[in-house]
Amino acid sequence: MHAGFWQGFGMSLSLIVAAVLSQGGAPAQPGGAALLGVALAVLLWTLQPKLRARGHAVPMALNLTGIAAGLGVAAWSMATAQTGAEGAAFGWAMVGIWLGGWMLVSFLADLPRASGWAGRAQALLAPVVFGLTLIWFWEALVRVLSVPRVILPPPSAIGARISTSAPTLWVDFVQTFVKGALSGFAIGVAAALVFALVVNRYDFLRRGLLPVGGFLAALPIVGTAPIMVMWFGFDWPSKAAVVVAMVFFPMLVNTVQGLAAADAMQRDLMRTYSASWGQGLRKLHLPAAMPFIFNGLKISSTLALIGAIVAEFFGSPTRGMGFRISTEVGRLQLDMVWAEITVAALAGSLFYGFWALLEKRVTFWHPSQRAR
Amino acid sequence: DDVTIQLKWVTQAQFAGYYVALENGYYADEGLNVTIRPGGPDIAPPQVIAGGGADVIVEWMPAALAAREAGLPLVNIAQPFKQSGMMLTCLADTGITGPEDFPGRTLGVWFFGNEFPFLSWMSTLGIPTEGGDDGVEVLRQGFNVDPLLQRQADCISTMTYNEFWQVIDAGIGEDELVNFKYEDQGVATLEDGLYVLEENLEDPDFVDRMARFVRASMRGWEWAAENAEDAAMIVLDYDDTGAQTEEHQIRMMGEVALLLEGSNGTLDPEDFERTVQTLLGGGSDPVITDHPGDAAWTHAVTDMAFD
Amino acid sequence: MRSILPILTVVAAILALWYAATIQMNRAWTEDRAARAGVELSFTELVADTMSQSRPRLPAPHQVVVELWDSTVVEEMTGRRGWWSTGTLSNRSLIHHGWITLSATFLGFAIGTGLGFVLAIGIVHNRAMDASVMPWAIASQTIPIIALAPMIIVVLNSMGIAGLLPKAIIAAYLSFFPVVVGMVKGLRAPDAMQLDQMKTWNASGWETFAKLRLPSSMPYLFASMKIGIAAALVGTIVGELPVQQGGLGVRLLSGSYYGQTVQIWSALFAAAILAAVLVGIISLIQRVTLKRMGMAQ
Amino acid sequence: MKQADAPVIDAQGLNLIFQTADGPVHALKDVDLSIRKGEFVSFIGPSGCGKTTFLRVIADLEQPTAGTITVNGMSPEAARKARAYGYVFQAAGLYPWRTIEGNIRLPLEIMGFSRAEQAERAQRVLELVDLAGFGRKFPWQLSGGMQQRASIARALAFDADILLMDEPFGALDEIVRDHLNEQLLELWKRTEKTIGFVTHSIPEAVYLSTRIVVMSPRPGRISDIIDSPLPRERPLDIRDSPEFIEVAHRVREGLRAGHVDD
Amino acid sequence: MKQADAPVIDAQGLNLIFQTADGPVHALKDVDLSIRKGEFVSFIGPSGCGKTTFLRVIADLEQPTAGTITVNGMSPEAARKARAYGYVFQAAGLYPWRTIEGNIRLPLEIMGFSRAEQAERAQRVLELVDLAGFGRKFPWQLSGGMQQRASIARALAFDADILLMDEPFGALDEIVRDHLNEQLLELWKRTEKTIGFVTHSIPEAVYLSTRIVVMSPRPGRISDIIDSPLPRERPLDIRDSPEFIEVAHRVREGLRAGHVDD
Ligand SMILES: Nc1ncnc2c1ncn2[C@@H]1O[C@H](COP(=O)(O)OP(=O)(O)OP(=O)(O)O)[C@@H](O)[C@H]1O
Ligand SMILES: Nc1ncnc2c1ncn2[C@@H]1O[C@H](COP(=O)(O)OP(=O)(O)OP(=O)(O)O)[C@@H](O)[C@H]1O
Ligand SMILES: Cc1ncc(C[n+]2csc(CCO)c2C)c(N)n1
Ligand SMILES: [Mg+2]
Ligand SMILES: [Mg+2]
Repeated sequence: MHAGFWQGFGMSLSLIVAAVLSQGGAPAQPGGAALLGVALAVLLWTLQPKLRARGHAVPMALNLTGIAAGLGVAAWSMATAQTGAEGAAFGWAMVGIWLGGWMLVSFLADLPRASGWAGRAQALLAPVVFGLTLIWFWEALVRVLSVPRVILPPPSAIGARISTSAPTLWVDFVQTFVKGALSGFAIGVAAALVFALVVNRYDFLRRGLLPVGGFLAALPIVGTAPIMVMWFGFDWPSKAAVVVAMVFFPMLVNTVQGLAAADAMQRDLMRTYSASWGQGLRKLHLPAAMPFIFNGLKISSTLALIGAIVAEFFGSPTRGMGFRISTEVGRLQLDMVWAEITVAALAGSLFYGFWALLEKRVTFWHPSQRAR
Repeated sequence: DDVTIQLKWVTQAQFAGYYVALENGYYADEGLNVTIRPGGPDIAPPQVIAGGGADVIVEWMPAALAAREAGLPLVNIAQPFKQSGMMLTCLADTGITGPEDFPGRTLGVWFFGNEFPFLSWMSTLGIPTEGGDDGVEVLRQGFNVDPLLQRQADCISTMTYNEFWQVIDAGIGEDELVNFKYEDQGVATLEDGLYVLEENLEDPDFVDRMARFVRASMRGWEWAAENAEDAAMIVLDYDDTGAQTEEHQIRMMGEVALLLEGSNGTLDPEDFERTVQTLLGGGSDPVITDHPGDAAWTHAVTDMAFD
Repeated sequence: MRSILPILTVVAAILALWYAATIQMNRAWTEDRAARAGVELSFTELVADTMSQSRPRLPAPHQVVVELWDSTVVEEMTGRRGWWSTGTLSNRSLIHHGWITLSATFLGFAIGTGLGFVLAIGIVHNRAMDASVMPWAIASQTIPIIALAPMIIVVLNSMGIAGLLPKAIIAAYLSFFPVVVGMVKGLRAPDAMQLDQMKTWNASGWETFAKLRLPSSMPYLFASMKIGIAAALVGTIVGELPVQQGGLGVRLLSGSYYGQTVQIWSALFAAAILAAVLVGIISLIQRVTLKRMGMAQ
Repeated sequence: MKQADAPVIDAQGLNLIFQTADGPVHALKDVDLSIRKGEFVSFIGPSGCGKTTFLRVIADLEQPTAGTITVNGMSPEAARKARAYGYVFQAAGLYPWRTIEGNIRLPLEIMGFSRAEQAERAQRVLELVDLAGFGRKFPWQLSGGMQQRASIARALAFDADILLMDEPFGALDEIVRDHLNEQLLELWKRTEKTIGFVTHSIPEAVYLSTRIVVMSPRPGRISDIIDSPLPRERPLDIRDSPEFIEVAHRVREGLRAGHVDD
Repeated sequence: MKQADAPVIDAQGLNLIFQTADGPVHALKDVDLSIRKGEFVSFIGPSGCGKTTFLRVIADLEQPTAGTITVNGMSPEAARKARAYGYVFQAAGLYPWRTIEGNIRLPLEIMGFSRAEQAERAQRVLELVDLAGFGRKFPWQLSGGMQQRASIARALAFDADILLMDEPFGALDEIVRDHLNEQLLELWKRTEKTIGFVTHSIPEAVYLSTRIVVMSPRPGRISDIIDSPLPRERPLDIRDSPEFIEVAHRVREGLRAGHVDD
């Protein structure tokens, strides 16, 4: 089966059903005939191998028109009453749009990868389309099912809130991410690295500390957060402390594992040169540990922000992302809550992405980086 | 008939009336099958009722009115608590003797919709809450009284029936504390009322159900006020967390009984008006911007219940 | 024996540090109270007091151990609502709460692992999913679920879903991710040669999956399940905070609510022990399975 | 079409170009070769000359970009689906989670043989490669040479007429290798299979083959095809015979001519 | 002690027993061997006979459980600290995060050579192994053969008197191998290094060595030591000479005698 076959097939069928149903509504859907045409074209294309042009332009264009047609039906059914045929038409249009989005993603995934920056942008395209489909679904469902805004606001309201409350969001971001998460991350990571070196140097320590460390790492941090607030006060230091506690062990375990990653032959080589401990570390063990260290950094980068936010639930000054989230839930300003969550997810993903990119540069030599 | 009530906080004597009514069969007498949902940190009762998770909720009036402004039309149908139990409790050795000493201090405040009384008070006093020399530094107080014990705050919010006693239990004498009751400061707002969604009140069956519910609940409250110890034991039996202690709950019941005095469950429109005025009062950033009008409460339920 | 000595040494060192810290962190309170009472404390009195406070900043290790013992065995044997007198577990005992947490953890872990498994299969077999899902899976882990937990619970409650399931869903949310990552790696572990081999036998996609990809992914599966179950435990505890219907999360919170530091610490340790036991169970299953499969060399 | 001496494998003007990040790699260029039933053809040539690629094209693991190839008169794809060949990869590639016998049964399971038949065939090929009694062991419990024999047994189990072997003995020491060479010859004589065999070792190629295909790299071409004058019956010390040395010499010359130092 | 023809490597009654989970493995048993300066000694024997272990004992990577061994008259440890030898492992073992040149500089950095000296030496050995121009590439960008040559260059860069090589050419094809064999001989003649060389290939051992040590396994013993009558000057086609074939035959016999089929 070629890319997008089933999705295209399904999309055209659902659109046809939607088109037919939309003709039954009180004010009949004006573009019904056009819609039917588009759906039939997609169907023909999927079923008729001869019509499948070699390139991607034709199917892509059909695909996009199909999605647009689906959006049209959905918008129309949303605008008119949600009864009988319109409701069903809406449902089928949703299915059509979902399949259309999926079809688009499979096209994009199948496209030959360009090189350099264009390729990197291209790699983002598929997830973006996927995300847009999800967001559209969210918007449409919240509206159609008239979900109360105090339970789940539509993405459009969240977007509006982000633009109107940017200054507050920024203040919270600085408080939680820059002060709490980043400082905690830096301290925790640095401490873990130093500790790992010590542990690695003394086998006795390694055998004793790693199991105990594993046990301590299992302490759920939600429990440590109130303790940290008690110890380090309300402002960001206690958040940083929670973050330190959260990132320390993943980082330590990964680094220790990484420092043991050099294989026997690579170590023996160092021995034949009668290299000192420091030389071995700098020239062999650290570089060999890099893939593991970055693994730890990536895990820690998502934990850091979460930790800082959670810690704010247990006491905070009157700013910060966690403070805002919990306060605004109480005030039923759910759009603000989701605005903060959006910022958090964005910041977290970018922070993660930063380490992933750096990893690519530093461990360019590792097979997992060379594979793609 | 089924009724689900969402409490504002965890199972404790603050809500004894409902548990007593359930345990003693008052609800059953009214032909009601009542489910009590305890609350907890970060459970917003208005959200629960909006999602259809409850028929009626226990909520503070400031939060309920704020929810109204946020587009969730809550209506007060009954008001068992006549008085406010809220205080600001300060350590005496900080030298605070009156509200005029607040500027420059650090105060602990509950948020999550519970900050409105405090903010109103401060704006009545004209004290900014953004810190600075002439303002107060506000801490988002967590679940407990540690900020005071650890001297991270000069004053913290307490309830007469709960946190205050925790401070005492921690070994600080009453003479070492200075308390500012919101009642005494003239900024009291109504606490622990029963609220339902406006649209439901159009349904006579619902009103009838609520009337029976309120009647039974008030029976429960009366019994609880008279039998504090037994009521506390009933609460303990319903506590799934196993965290509450006998001593604490009995004491809490005693204090709560004081707040009930003067109310048969019917909302006094004057109390409502006072609360609204407090919330509207002063400052650049009032809690509610418009007078909610009389749509925010109704006597329909209590009238039916107590006739 | 050889492996136990270093552990004991480290534990002893930690205990010593802990006791020292106990004195240091709790002395302010002791001295403060002594000053207010106007008495002069000797050093031994000071030390003794720092280790026996009822709401210490840092409880001494033995206080935690005693509390663990009291809130398990003692509570069940002598408590008013204990197992000995009522035949059911006491709601004040960590056994009762640990069990509540454990069952939600298991359920959430099962859901999360199942979901992670299905997603991983999709990602490995479908290019469209491969290209689009992974970044969102990563993003999903950067949103603070802990902040969302109360809302999720409220929403699920309003849909009539209460009890174990809401907590389990939060647990699943946290535990599916490690499983996806590990399983994608594992299902892609067969090298090109092994896949070609399957092709030379004209094996179907299903056979390739069942006879090659799945078995090769086993070591990865177990490694990620260990992370996943620990995450599920954290998720359950987080989910328990707002629900207040028992569980270790509630013990943590009520300990915190009433300033019972000793109770917080004992609940924390109970959770850590639970996590260690759960991970241990998976290790055991791993060892048995891999041995059966002949992969434990 | 499928008469007695019709070629089993027939490649005409075969070309294969890999598109890589560094530009196209011409792995096979104008390869013409036809192999008749019962032949033992070795492919020898410097690293990267396309030996593996050619074997993979026969096995339908790689698609030629130009030219035609038939296997048993069919397209490689049809031949693969008809399970016309067994393929032995360079590394043994046994599944560590299956016993030796389990590994040998694997293709049989996939091809839907009955359980009894599986057991019977597994037993037979295990004996064939001198591994009777090792069926219950796991691969890592066996030496490299034994693993390689198991992998050959696996390819033999379903009794395809064609056997494609890509440097099967590359990793073994000389003595073990000699031994396996003898056994392979023995098997080939008995079963009259058609064998395509890739190797780096000149003596091995000469010792085993009826025909030796010498290839040269970049682009991968056939630079020489040498028919062996050696009889089918080949004791190990045939390798000291003048004919042997003569053929080996010719192969070496051919190799050297085509060799471009990488 | 350290006079001209005192042995460079001298092992007496060497024993090495590995304690493993399955019980002790007697990897070396009563090994007596002394190697004089400028000798080229090959070690050949079936897999697992202890060739690698013996080389590792010389290099102080393994401690004998009994017997004595001296290197340059010192203990192996002292010799290692004095950087008396270069060691080439069976796999190239280049560090993937360093360029080829960076890999070659590695021992020089550790031994404290100046930057200029490092560059100069790296250049020289790169030319020696025909890799000039590839210094800036990363290991994975090179073929296996080129990597192996780089690893040899690395061992040569600091110009130790002793060169220990563990199957350095095992993974290469015959032509490349021939070529490297010639170059190694060339280097040895020029620099008069003492070389210990492990191989699986009889022709290679015979072609390269002044002495061939044949080992037999379990417990690993020296079963034969063959002095080569071949001259130091050895064109490739010396391999067709009767002396060569005679020595090769003797080695093969020695091997076969000691070989236990695994
Ligand atoms: N999948 C592929 N993509 C791109 N290039 C390839 C691919 N497979 C092989 N090549 C290239 O095609 C050429 C021929 O490769 P092939 O593996 O057939 O060589 P070979 O003769 O088997 O070599 P060796 O003796 O090293 O196994 C080489 O240059 C190789 O780099
Ligand atoms: N570190 C070790 N621990 C236990 N046993 C070992 C160890 N190293 C080697 N042996 C065993 O010692 C014996 C000799 O091993 P060695 O590596 O020296 O053999 P070899 O002659 O180099 O073999 P090959 O040709 O396969 O490289 C083998 O039986 C091997 O299994
Ligand atoms: C996190 C958090 N802290 C305090 C309160 C406030 N609160 C609500 S009811 C009540 C009375 C019981 O003491 C109190 C103190 C809250 N809702 N959430
Ligand atoms: Mg090949
Ligand atoms: Mg070896």
